[in-house]
Amino acid sequence: QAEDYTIPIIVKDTTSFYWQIVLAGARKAGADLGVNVPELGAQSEADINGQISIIENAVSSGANALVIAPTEFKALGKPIDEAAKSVPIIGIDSAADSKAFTSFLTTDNVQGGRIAADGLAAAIGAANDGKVEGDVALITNLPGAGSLEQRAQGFKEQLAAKYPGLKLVADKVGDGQATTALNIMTDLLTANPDLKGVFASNLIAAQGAGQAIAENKLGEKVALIGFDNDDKLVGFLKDGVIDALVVQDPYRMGYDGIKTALAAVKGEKVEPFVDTGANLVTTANMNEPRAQELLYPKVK
Amino acid sequence: MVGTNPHGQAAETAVAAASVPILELRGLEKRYGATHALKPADLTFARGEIHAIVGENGAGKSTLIKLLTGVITRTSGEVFWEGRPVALATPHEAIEFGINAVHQEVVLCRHLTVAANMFLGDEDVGFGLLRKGEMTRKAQSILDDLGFQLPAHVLLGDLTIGQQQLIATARASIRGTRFLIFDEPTAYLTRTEAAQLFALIRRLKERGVTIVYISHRLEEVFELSDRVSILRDGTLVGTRITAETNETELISLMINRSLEQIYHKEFFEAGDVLLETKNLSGPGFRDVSLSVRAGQIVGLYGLIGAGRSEFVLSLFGRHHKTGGSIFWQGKEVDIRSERQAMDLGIALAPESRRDQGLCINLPVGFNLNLPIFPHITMAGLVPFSADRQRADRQITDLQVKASGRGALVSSLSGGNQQKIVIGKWLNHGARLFIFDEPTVGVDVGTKAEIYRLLARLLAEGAGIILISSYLPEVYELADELHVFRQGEDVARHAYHAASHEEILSEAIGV
Amino acid sequence: MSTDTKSAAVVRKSSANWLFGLTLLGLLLAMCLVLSLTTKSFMTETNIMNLMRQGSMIAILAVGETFVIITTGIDLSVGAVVGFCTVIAAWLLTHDFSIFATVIITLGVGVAIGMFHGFGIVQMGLPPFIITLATLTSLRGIGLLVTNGATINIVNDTFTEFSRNDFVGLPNLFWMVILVGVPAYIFLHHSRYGRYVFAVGSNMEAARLSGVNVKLTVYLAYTLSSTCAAFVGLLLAARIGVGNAMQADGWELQAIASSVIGGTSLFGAVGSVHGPLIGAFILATINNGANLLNVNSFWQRIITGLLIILIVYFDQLRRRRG
Amino acid sequence: MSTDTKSAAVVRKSSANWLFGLTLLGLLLAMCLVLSLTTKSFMTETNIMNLMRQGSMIAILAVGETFVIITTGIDLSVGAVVGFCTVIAAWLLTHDFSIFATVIITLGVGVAIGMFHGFGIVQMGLPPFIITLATLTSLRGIGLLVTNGATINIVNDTFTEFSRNDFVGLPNLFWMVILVGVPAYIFLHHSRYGRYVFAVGSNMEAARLSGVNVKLTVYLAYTLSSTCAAFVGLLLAARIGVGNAMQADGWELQAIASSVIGGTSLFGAVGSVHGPLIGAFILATINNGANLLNVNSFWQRIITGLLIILIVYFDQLRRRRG
Ligand SMILES: Nc1ncnc2c1ncn2[C@@H]1O[C@H](COP(=O)(O)OP(=O)(O)OP(=O)(O)O)[C@@H](O)[C@H]1O
Ligand SMILES: Nc1ncnc2c1ncn2[C@@H]1O[C@H](COP(=O)(O)OP(=O)(O)OP(=O)(O)O)[C@@H](O)[C@H]1O
Ligand SMILES: [Mg+2]
Ligand SMILES: [Mg+2]
Repeated sequence: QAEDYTIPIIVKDTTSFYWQIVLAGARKAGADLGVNVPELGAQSEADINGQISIIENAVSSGANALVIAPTEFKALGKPIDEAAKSVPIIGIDSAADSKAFTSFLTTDNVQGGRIAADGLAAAIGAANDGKVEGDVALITNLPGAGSLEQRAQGFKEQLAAKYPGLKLVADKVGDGQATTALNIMTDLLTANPDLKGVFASNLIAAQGAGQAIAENKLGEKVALIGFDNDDKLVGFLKDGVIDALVVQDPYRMGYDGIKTALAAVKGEKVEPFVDTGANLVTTANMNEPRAQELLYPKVK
Repeated sequence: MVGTNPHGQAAETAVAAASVPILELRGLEKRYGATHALKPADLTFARGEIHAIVGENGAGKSTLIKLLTGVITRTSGEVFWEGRPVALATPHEAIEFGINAVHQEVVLCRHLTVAANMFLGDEDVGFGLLRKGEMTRKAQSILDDLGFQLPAHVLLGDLTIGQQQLIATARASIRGTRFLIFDEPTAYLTRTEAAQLFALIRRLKERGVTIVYISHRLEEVFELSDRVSILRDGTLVGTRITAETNETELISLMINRSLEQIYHKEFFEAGDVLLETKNLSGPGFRDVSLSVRAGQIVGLYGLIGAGRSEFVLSLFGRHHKTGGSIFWQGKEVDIRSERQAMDLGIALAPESRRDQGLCINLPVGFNLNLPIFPHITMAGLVPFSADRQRADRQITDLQVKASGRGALVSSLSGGNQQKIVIGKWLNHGARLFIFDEPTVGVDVGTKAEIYRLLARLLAEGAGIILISSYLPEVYELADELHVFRQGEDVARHAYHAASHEEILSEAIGV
Repeated sequence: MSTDTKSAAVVRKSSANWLFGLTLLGLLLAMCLVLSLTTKSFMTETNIMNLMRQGSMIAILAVGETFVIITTGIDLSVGAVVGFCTVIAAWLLTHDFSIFATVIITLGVGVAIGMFHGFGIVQMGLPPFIITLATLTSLRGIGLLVTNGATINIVNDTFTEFSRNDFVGLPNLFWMVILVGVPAYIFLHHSRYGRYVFAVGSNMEAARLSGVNVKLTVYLAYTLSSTCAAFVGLLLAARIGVGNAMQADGWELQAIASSVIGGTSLFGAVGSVHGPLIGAFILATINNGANLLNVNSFWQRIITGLLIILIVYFDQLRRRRG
Repeated sequence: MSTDTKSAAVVRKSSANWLFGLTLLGLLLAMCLVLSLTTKSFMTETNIMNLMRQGSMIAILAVGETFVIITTGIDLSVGAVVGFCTVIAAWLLTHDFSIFATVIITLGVGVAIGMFHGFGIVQMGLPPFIITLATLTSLRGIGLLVTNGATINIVNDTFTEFSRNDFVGLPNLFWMVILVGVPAYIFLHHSRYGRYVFAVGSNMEAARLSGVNVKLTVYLAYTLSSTCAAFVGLLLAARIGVGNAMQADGWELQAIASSVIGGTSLFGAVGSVHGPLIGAFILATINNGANLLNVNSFWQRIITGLLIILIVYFDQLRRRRG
């Protein structure tokens, strides 16, 4: 009987909307499949030690399998190896330095960064009669968080490789606050009157940056690419403040994570690697059904 | 009301207002945990009298005052204000009746101006705003009226402790319009300041204010009071009409034995010179040359602020000298730290026990042993037994009234705290002892003990520098008396070589 | 002491105070001067307006915090209260409360939190550090619970535009600083309870013996602090257009730093309203300038730390000398 | 007073102290009992080992912090020092320093930071709150600069395995608590300088006039605190296998809370070594238990805040009564 199974899902940070969508997917899977799904997570994406402790607790509390979004590639490797000695481990969202995963359902954040660069280039081109050149900037919400580093890396690599006309004039790192991102954005606009585009690499940073652009009514002039989505950002997307969002499929990660874990517990054969993909949702394509599904996940 | 009153008869007969005592205590009692600070006491205060209260340290005087001003709540008993029972649960309530006190330790706000302190809790307000200028003017005129030459607009913290005490007095006198209590007000006052205070007290009495006056200086009691009550060990042992009693009777009531002689003085052969200063200057004093020999007491007299404390703090390495030289047993030394002074063999019991002398939220034993931890440390650790033995011995020797060496210093009465300040240096094995105002707030019995202690130190070959603003003390004890005025050593006298008047005029500089 | 020397001392004292205010203001102006020489964009109207917006929320928090610090207390919860109040405001607005009702209820929540702190300190005898630390933790939890870890989008445009708009040439947010600062100044420096705040910080026992209602004063200081924080929560909700319990993380430390830079003493009984305001704008200018000069974000942290040390050090020196 | 009643009083006093230690320990044990009754998994060997690992780092920080708090100071930088030292350790190990050299140099960095705090407080006269707040900000900046905002991987397996392994049935991390706790206990309660820490916290001037080297004592307290933090940085680097400057965010507040729960007074001169250790494990047990009981992480925050209030409140009561 599936009811007897406990499969905790461990996310990076319970206090963000993105991870709440993952948890919602997992919750739904738990209800559909009759699995008990404790929802666990650290206090911040940068809290590596917190996540390690949670893994330890989850294993010792007698879980049948773990679904985990490792907060840092290298650091979580050993603890996952350790945990895998007791239970099957399903990785979601990000990778970790471990070969012990039974299955992997991840978005490649580096790839997400590349997609953002493409989206930014397209938006700048569209606004400047096809000329893809000018000053661009990157706003990272918080230093020291693995997935944000990877997005920045992909973004910068893609700019260098494909868009020589786009010059990265500022690479700013905030302190996790929307207000800081907002202040950084207003100052960037002041210091670089010719700024053509900005990539704000997560939800909170995009909220702040979007607000600055809306405040200064620069939606036409400055292209903004966000990462992940919530009502606020979708509103910005509709209003043309944000040109595109890089959207992952967190709901599916949560849902399929639990589903795969249950299959692994039952000894069924599971796919070792699934790319859940990152998609660029723009003002133009946002009304397509797939985009709608991604933009309005069934959280509650 | 009358029905609930066990002494109802007294209340009923006391209809004629004038004959009703302004304040009456019936069975008033206070316990602090196991300490019975005040045993049930019955006492009446008549309108317009000056009522002195005397007693040993820890007898319960301050406790009584705190009960009357609503600072602490009583354990049992009743208080009648003009014949009616009152709760006196908060300071505010006491102030409403016109009861106020100048407490033993100065309790004012250093960060506020003199005027703000005087009107604290009773500010002048117009349209919801403070009338600062108005209050400063009023405060100034009150101070001028009282004859205190003090500015009303400066920050209180900029005044000396004696001046602060006067401000506290002025403040109390505008609130304690009916009943005013002074708890050892002269402890920090110069003679002129004390004279100002006495003039004020007499004026208030003429205005019909009832005054309670607490002091360890019996001559003040005889100079001022109409009646005097004696407390011993928390028990009220009696009330006397001042004119009908004498010092001997009061002392025997206070300490339950007679004391032939307070100023215990023994003469010793002057030994070698321990310490000598030549033209020593430093912050607060200039050009001081004096020497201390073994077996001798060198007294330093002067008004408060004359620079004596600053001088000895420089000897002890707290401040650095700016000129001149210090010789220790003949060798020139440059004392740069307290530890260095201690290692030479100097001990200093500083003047302010609260600010300089004690760690009051730590135990008695800890305080007693603090200076000697380096002596009793073995392999970096302090052995428990040595710690305990030394503390217990000191407590017994000095008869410190405390529940044990683990009791916090803050739970001791003022005088017992002073014993700790002195006691912590006795184990240290110093050769030169500097006592700065050692008997402030100390009762007569203990004073006599302290003077005996000085003699014992001299007998063991030590030398002593004794600072006092209380002339009889240095006059009777010092083998050599130096008079300080405004940072300078203006005169030097051998034992009893000059009269009180001469010394005073040298100190004041007229 | 003659009356002449007495009044001379007064003049010296008050002019020294005035000078101190000036010197901090001087520092702020000097920073502005340097920035307008080194960057083209600093002295533009938009940037000055931005700067005013950026400094204003911490400035209001710093004023509230100052009341508490003057009583020798500390309020670590202000950042959490801000975050929590963005959630409350967003929740109310999305549940069709009017803006007026939202403002009143949110401020009421601030008052309640402050009263709770007062209760903890006065009635339960807890150290301010602990009770406000506990509230910090709990409030973030409650806020997260309300939003289920997400953000609440505020769709009321009248509300969200407030933080963006100007009035008579100054940003609305800056007007809010004035709206809070002027009554706060009058309260602290010219009212009876303002004076009691100092008295309690200087010597609680003396204040009590003088008949000052010490408990009420403590309640008042914490309530003012929390209410300022709730007010900032409203402003922040309007500015970022969302309610999110994790916002304003660490703002308590920025508020305390502003207050101390502005001359408030953590030992109590010393402080003003204008000092913390200037302190907050000094911090905002450091960040704004660093952004305009495109200083690496990591260097910004290092420089901020060093400048805090320097400013407070020189302030100490000046005060010791003065 | 006779000698008998005196020694009785002494016994009573010290047994009361002992009882206080016991009562906290009692609370911890009671929590464990409840958890072992309500969950199957609490009283398992793995879980107890986990619990020991999870509490140990904050426990060590709390001990260091306690020295500082007893001198009436505060050290807000410990979390940042931990994060910074993970970076230092990782950098050294990836630049082929031996483990021994890495440990020594990292601890040396801790000593240097503590000395800097001492310098700021003693020589520059800055409030501890401010200087350690400034270091907090700057150290995070420097750490980020070193790593360029990223993480440094530690490839040395001997090093990273240390935090995971056990010794004689107890986790190595817990042994480290003992390694720090025992000397700290002896130092604070039985050595001369330990007593000076109390004396300075009670009355700096009185301590000075009693021959205590106050400056040295202050330097010592802050140096011990930073060194404990650097040591925790090493342990954390080993545990997470990377160096990352943003780690241990907010741990200073947890350390202070542990210390206060363990009976340390923020007004100085009151504190112990065993109290904060128990305090840290109480906090760890709250989190562990909440995880095992599958309490929502938002509720966890709320409960933690409330429990802190309750524990400190009852401690106050007990002390006032005792
Ligand atoms: N807060 C307290 N806690 C416990 N005991 C106290 C406290 N305050 C005073 N006591 C005790 O009450 C007794 C009376 O103290 P009180 O201060 O009234 O003495 P006093 O007569 O004013 O002495 P002194 O002349 O030294 O000022 C003393 O034994 C003292 O130790
Ligand atoms: N709190 C203070 N603020 C400013 N000046 C002070 C203060 N205390 C003392 N002084 C100044 O220092 C000098 C010496 O004072 P000091 O206290 O040494 O005098 P003293 O002779 O020791 O008096 P006593 O010991 O009787 O108080 C005086 O000029 C005095 O005005
Ligand atoms: Mg007394
Ligand atoms: Mg003196």
